[in-house]
Amino acid sequence: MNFDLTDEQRAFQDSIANYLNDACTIPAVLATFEAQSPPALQYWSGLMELGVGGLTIPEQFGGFGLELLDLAAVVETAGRFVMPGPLIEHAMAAYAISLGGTEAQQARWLPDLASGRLRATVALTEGQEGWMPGDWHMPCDDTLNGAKHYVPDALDADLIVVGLSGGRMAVVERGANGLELTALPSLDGSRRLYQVTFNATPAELLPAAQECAQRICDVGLVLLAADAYGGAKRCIEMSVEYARQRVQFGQQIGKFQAVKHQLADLAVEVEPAAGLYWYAAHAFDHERPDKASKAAALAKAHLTDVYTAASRRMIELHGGIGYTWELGAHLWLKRAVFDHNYLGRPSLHRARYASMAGW
Amino acid sequence: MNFDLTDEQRAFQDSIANYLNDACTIPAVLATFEAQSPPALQYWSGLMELGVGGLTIPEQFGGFGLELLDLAAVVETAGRFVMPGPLIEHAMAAYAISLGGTEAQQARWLPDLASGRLRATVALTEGQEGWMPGDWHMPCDDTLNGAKHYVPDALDADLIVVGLSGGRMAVVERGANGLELTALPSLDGSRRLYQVTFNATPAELLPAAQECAQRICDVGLVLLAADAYGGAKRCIEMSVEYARQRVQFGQQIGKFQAVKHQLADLAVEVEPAAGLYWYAAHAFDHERPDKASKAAALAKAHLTDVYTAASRRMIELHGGIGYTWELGAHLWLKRAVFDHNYLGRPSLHRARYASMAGW
Amino acid sequence: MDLHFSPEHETFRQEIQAFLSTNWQFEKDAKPAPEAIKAFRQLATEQGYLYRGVPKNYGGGEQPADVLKAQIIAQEFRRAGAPTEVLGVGTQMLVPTLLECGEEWQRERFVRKTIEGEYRWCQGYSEPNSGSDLASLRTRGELVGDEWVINGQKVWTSYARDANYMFALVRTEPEAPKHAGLSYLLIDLNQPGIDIRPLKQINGGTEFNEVFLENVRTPASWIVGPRGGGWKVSRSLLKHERNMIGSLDRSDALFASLLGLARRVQRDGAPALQDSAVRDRLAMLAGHLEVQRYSNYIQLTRESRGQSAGLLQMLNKLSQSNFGHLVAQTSLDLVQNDALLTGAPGRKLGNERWMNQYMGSLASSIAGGTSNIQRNIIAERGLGLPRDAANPTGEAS
Amino acid sequence: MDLHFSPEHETFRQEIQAFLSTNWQFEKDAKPAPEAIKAFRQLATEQGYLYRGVPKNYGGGEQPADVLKAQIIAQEFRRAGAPTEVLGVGTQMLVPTLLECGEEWQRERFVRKTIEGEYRWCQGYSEPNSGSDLASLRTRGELVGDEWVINGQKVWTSYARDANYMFALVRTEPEAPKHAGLSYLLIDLNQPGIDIRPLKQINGGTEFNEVFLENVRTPASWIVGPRGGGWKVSRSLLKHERNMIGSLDRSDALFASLLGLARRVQRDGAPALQDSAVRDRLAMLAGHLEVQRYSNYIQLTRESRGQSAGLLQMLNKLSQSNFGHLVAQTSLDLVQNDALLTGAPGRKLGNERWMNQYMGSLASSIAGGTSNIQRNIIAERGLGLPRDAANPTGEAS
Repeated sequence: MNFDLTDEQRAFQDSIANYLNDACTIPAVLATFEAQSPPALQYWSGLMELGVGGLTIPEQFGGFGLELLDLAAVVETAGRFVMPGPLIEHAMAAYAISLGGTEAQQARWLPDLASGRLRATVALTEGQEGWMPGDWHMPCDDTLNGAKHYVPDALDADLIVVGLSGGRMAVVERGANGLELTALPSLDGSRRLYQVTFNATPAELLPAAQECAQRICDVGLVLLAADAYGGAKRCIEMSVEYARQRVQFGQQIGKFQAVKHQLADLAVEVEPAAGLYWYAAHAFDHERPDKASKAAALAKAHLTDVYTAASRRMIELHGGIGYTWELGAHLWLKRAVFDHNYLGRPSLHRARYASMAGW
Repeated sequence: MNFDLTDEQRAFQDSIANYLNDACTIPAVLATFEAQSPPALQYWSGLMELGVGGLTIPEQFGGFGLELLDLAAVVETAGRFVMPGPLIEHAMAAYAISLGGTEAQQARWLPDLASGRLRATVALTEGQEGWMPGDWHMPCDDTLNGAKHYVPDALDADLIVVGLSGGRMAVVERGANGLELTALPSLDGSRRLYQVTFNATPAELLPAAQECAQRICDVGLVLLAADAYGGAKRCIEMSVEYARQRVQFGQQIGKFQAVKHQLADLAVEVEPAAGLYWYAAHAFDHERPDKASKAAALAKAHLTDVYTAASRRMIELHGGIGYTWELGAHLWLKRAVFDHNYLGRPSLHRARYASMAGW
Repeated sequence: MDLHFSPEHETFRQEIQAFLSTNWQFEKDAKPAPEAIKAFRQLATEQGYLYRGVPKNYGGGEQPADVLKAQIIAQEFRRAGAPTEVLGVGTQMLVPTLLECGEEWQRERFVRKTIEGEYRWCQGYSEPNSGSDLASLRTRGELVGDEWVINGQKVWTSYARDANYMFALVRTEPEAPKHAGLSYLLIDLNQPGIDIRPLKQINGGTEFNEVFLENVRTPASWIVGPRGGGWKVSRSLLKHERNMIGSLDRSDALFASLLGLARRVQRDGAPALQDSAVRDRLAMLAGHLEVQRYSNYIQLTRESRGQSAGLLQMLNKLSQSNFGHLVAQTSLDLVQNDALLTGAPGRKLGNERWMNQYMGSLASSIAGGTSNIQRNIIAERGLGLPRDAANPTGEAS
Repeated sequence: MDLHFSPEHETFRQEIQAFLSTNWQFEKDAKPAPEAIKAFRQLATEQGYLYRGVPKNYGGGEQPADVLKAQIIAQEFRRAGAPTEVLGVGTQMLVPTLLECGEEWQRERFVRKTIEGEYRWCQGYSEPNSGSDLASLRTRGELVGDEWVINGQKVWTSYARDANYMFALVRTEPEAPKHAGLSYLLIDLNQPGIDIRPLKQINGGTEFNEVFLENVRTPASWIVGPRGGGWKVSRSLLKHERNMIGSLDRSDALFASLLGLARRVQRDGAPALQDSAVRDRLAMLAGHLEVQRYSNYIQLTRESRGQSAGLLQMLNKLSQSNFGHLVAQTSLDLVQNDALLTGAPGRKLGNERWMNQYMGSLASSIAGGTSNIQRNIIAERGLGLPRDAANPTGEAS
């Protein structure tokens, strides 16, 4: 029985945190909301230098060949800092190529995805909901035609992994013929969304992806859950910090029992819940895929619900200042909303869980 | 615009409260839980002397010919005192005869129901749920055969109004042939439940009841809502009272901000909600039946949910003593559970509301 | 119990309708000239339909208080799309305060021009270190000759950039105890030393501002109430701040939109509204909405009889905030992918408009007394739980 | 990360299984004679499977601490239906306290007989006016000659009627400050002056009692720790009170039953479990259950390495209570008509058994430190929010 992050995983989290602590400050993230061009790049190189890009990519293709849990622990840390950029989607795309590509495709793309020289994202839903493989309807022909919505950081992506009918997946490269990107006004300005239109666009099918399409989605669900856990935990820390400093009515507001209890109630929701994403990540590598899917659905549903509650409570607790743009508390709220509804709302995944549980 | 109880209604509530304040103390209600024989009688005569039995019975049959709201206001007060006995079911039965009976049947039974000389109850469900007219399946033959469950205070009843297939209703008199009562162990010992078996039991059909069966159920829903409001309001008062008296850690526990906020949160749920049952009662007499049914369903669902929450909070707030039998806080909890599930759980009535609202 | 209006009030409604059909003939979407609006307001005021609580000699409609007539006027004016009273803290807060606590010359000088919209006010109460705890305000005013010289910083000042005047709580008696040291001053914003900076909100809006005051001057006589009496003067406003009808209208509209959303959005190949979990949730919200409606009716009834609505009144704001939070939670589940978006200039707003409500519902539990302060007030003043110096109610203890 | 047990531990499991199959051959429903149980316990203790924290010379199993082995033992003994350690405050609270704070002669005198079940203890802490606030206890003990003479009243004393001894907090130093005036005394209940009255609970049960003490006597030496040191001695128990494994088992069983209920009960002509609102609700509960499970695993992992589980440990009780409340709410919706019933002697218990959980879930947020006290502890000791004398944590401040 050993259910905890390893010392190595924690040390790696610390080194990521050290980097982000300097590079990914609140003003820096706020600036990405206002920037004209996509904001991901500035953190990208730093993280890639630390080796994040290749964590779960097989060693023969330049990665570290580690497990999803190793990556999820990093995403937790990135979530603490509401780090901009398509870390999660990049990982999903890399898994799609690792699990679904030919050896030639793997050799062609994975080393550059590992080093971060190439950036990737995923294009899944075509309108309302429709995130899971069974919902993809874009025809799988020699070239692609149609549109995908809510594609994160597409402008910045060298590769876009596209979900196709029957749960197939194909890779489209930057600048491909007939590929058109339209920026969408994104609530979470640190994860910019695009509508991606394909017009007789050349694409390369990942031949084995059909069998593992759900697993690639599960990667996304687990990593969103990890991001949510990191973010929610940080919301508590920032709230505690503020409650210790802010004085009203002659005392720190953290002395008021109402504030204490609101934070205790939050702690009881957030703090023990790390294991949900740990287990889901662990199960991805060590359990039957159906069991892993079930755990991923539950982790995503539960933790992203917790995150929205935590970020709302944090803003309320800050009072008027919490409602200001400058303070940046809203960064966590907006990320929480992203994590909550990207790849499907929690109630959808609870319904999936119920079915997978055989209810 | 006049949306409030009248001075007369309030004065009548006060006189009921005065009576119950002496007669219906916590020890007295506790005693009904432990009594071998049914407990209703002791409050019955007092309430009948005050005229409660005839409030909504037409004047030509010895009643006051008032509206459902007048009765509901009384039931609110009875709910404050967790008054034992089948007040609500007696009213439903009287409405069934008023609205569904022939003139001869009305003349035969209503005057005695008004004076309280006769006591009545209703037998509706035949097993799980099944409270509403569409769910009644007992065949409507010359004599009745079958069983009804969860019939309140049946042992004490001179008349039992029975729901039959097609939403028909019939009256069975005390001691009728083949009528058999089996006491059920009732959670709310002040509202004793029976299984009632009919074996070729003579019954008298109420010929016009079929058209108004839902209205008779609506009477029950509105009165349960009123009982719940009265009970919930009393839970707050008792909690406030206790919080002002109980000293821990050198101060009244009502000084602790956590206790204050728990009670404020309860007040915001309970206090403004009276209008739900007022309007539903008012609509019964002044609006189209479908509109009244909708209001009754919502009032029952909302207020009985509020009541369970309030009674649970009250017990928690009292600490260990709240969990003792002697204190009697559980009387409100158990009544809240009765109000919550008798005639159907809130989620059932919310689903009915949604359908009636045309959603 | 009667949910209808009396014959007298129905006659009044017809009178209003006749007035409106004669005097306000613009289409719903028309944009009448400012002069037309001003002239209409003046006429409606002379008829006693607007500014009913303001005496004629200060330019008001001067009518006996009648909450039901007020409601009828609000309903009919809204239905006709006619201009109502100028909104804002000037008409809603300053004017009642001047009528109650001001000197005659102050009323003559400020009331008419405020209700006609010439003087536009902002409120200078909150400061960076005094959010809930107004008694700790630090902006100082010193009487130098016949002028107050004011230095300090105000914050959360709504619409300050549109205002030309401010009413403010200023510490003029630094030696006095916390509440007793504040005075209620009127300040002309059109002078050097005033620096107004917009505060960007989490939803991108900028209704709020910081106002920096550096050696700002105002005449010695522009004080409402006595020196050191500002706290009490500012509290006299509380009873004028409510607008229940408006808030119920907003809840009704919010719920209707949410229902529309649930009809539009698909879930498992059918409208989400057919899903039993969604139906249950919406019916639960309908319960809360009807509670607000009837509580509102009860309050109207009691106030129209000159009775106090007591505890119910104290619960309105928290009820309203709670409802907003429940709606926010529900809408996030319903809007699905559009929750990832926000409004953008020039783009047609779809379901992502709900994200404004999602964020705005947070503001409602912060602004105008946080929910925690509301709970203290309800518990102590409403339920009679023992007061505690450590449980602030935003009130002098 | 490895959710399996190490080879060493799996070997240990096989050893236990072999021991059990040899030494406990009763069927699940058999009712073995008390002597057989006693003999089995003795054997299991000698093998080091029971009372592992108690030295051999006091009759214990004396083994190095290993939470994983402890869990394996608990699992296998439960699976075989074999007797585990005697439950109750004697073995779970008094014995560890004596081992930590008692004198040698006290350990020799009391430990063996307690773990063998001959001495059955009850706990005398709470009093009518001291529920959460133990420091205000009033039961007095006076040293008269070589005996303590004790007068007062204890309450919420579980199973006092089955006990022959009590350990109690008694005020022996009336002049000392609140916490410093209490001593930890051992009392023989078999003497005049002891009056035990059952307290009936809201669910009809009577596990709790009031214990009245009138000139009750106990030897001067039956004090654990120094005079006035009783508070500290009683707190030393806290670390022994936990039994996470048991609580997770209970949550698992509770959820499985609830799921069974949802399968059995019909809603709209189909099992309630097919209703989307019910599915959503149960999946939400499943989330909470899995959170408890993994939090438990994390704590086991850290403790097995000698690390502290920190904040997580403080959250267990509140998590557990919250889960119980959510289950109660859900079950009330599911049991439908049977919620109107309660268990009755001689009647087969159906779905109305859920009403016991419905009521019992309230007890869990009261007993052993109310949820409000838990929140204070979490906020102050767990999150590091500033302490406040007015925010009690059940701890000396």
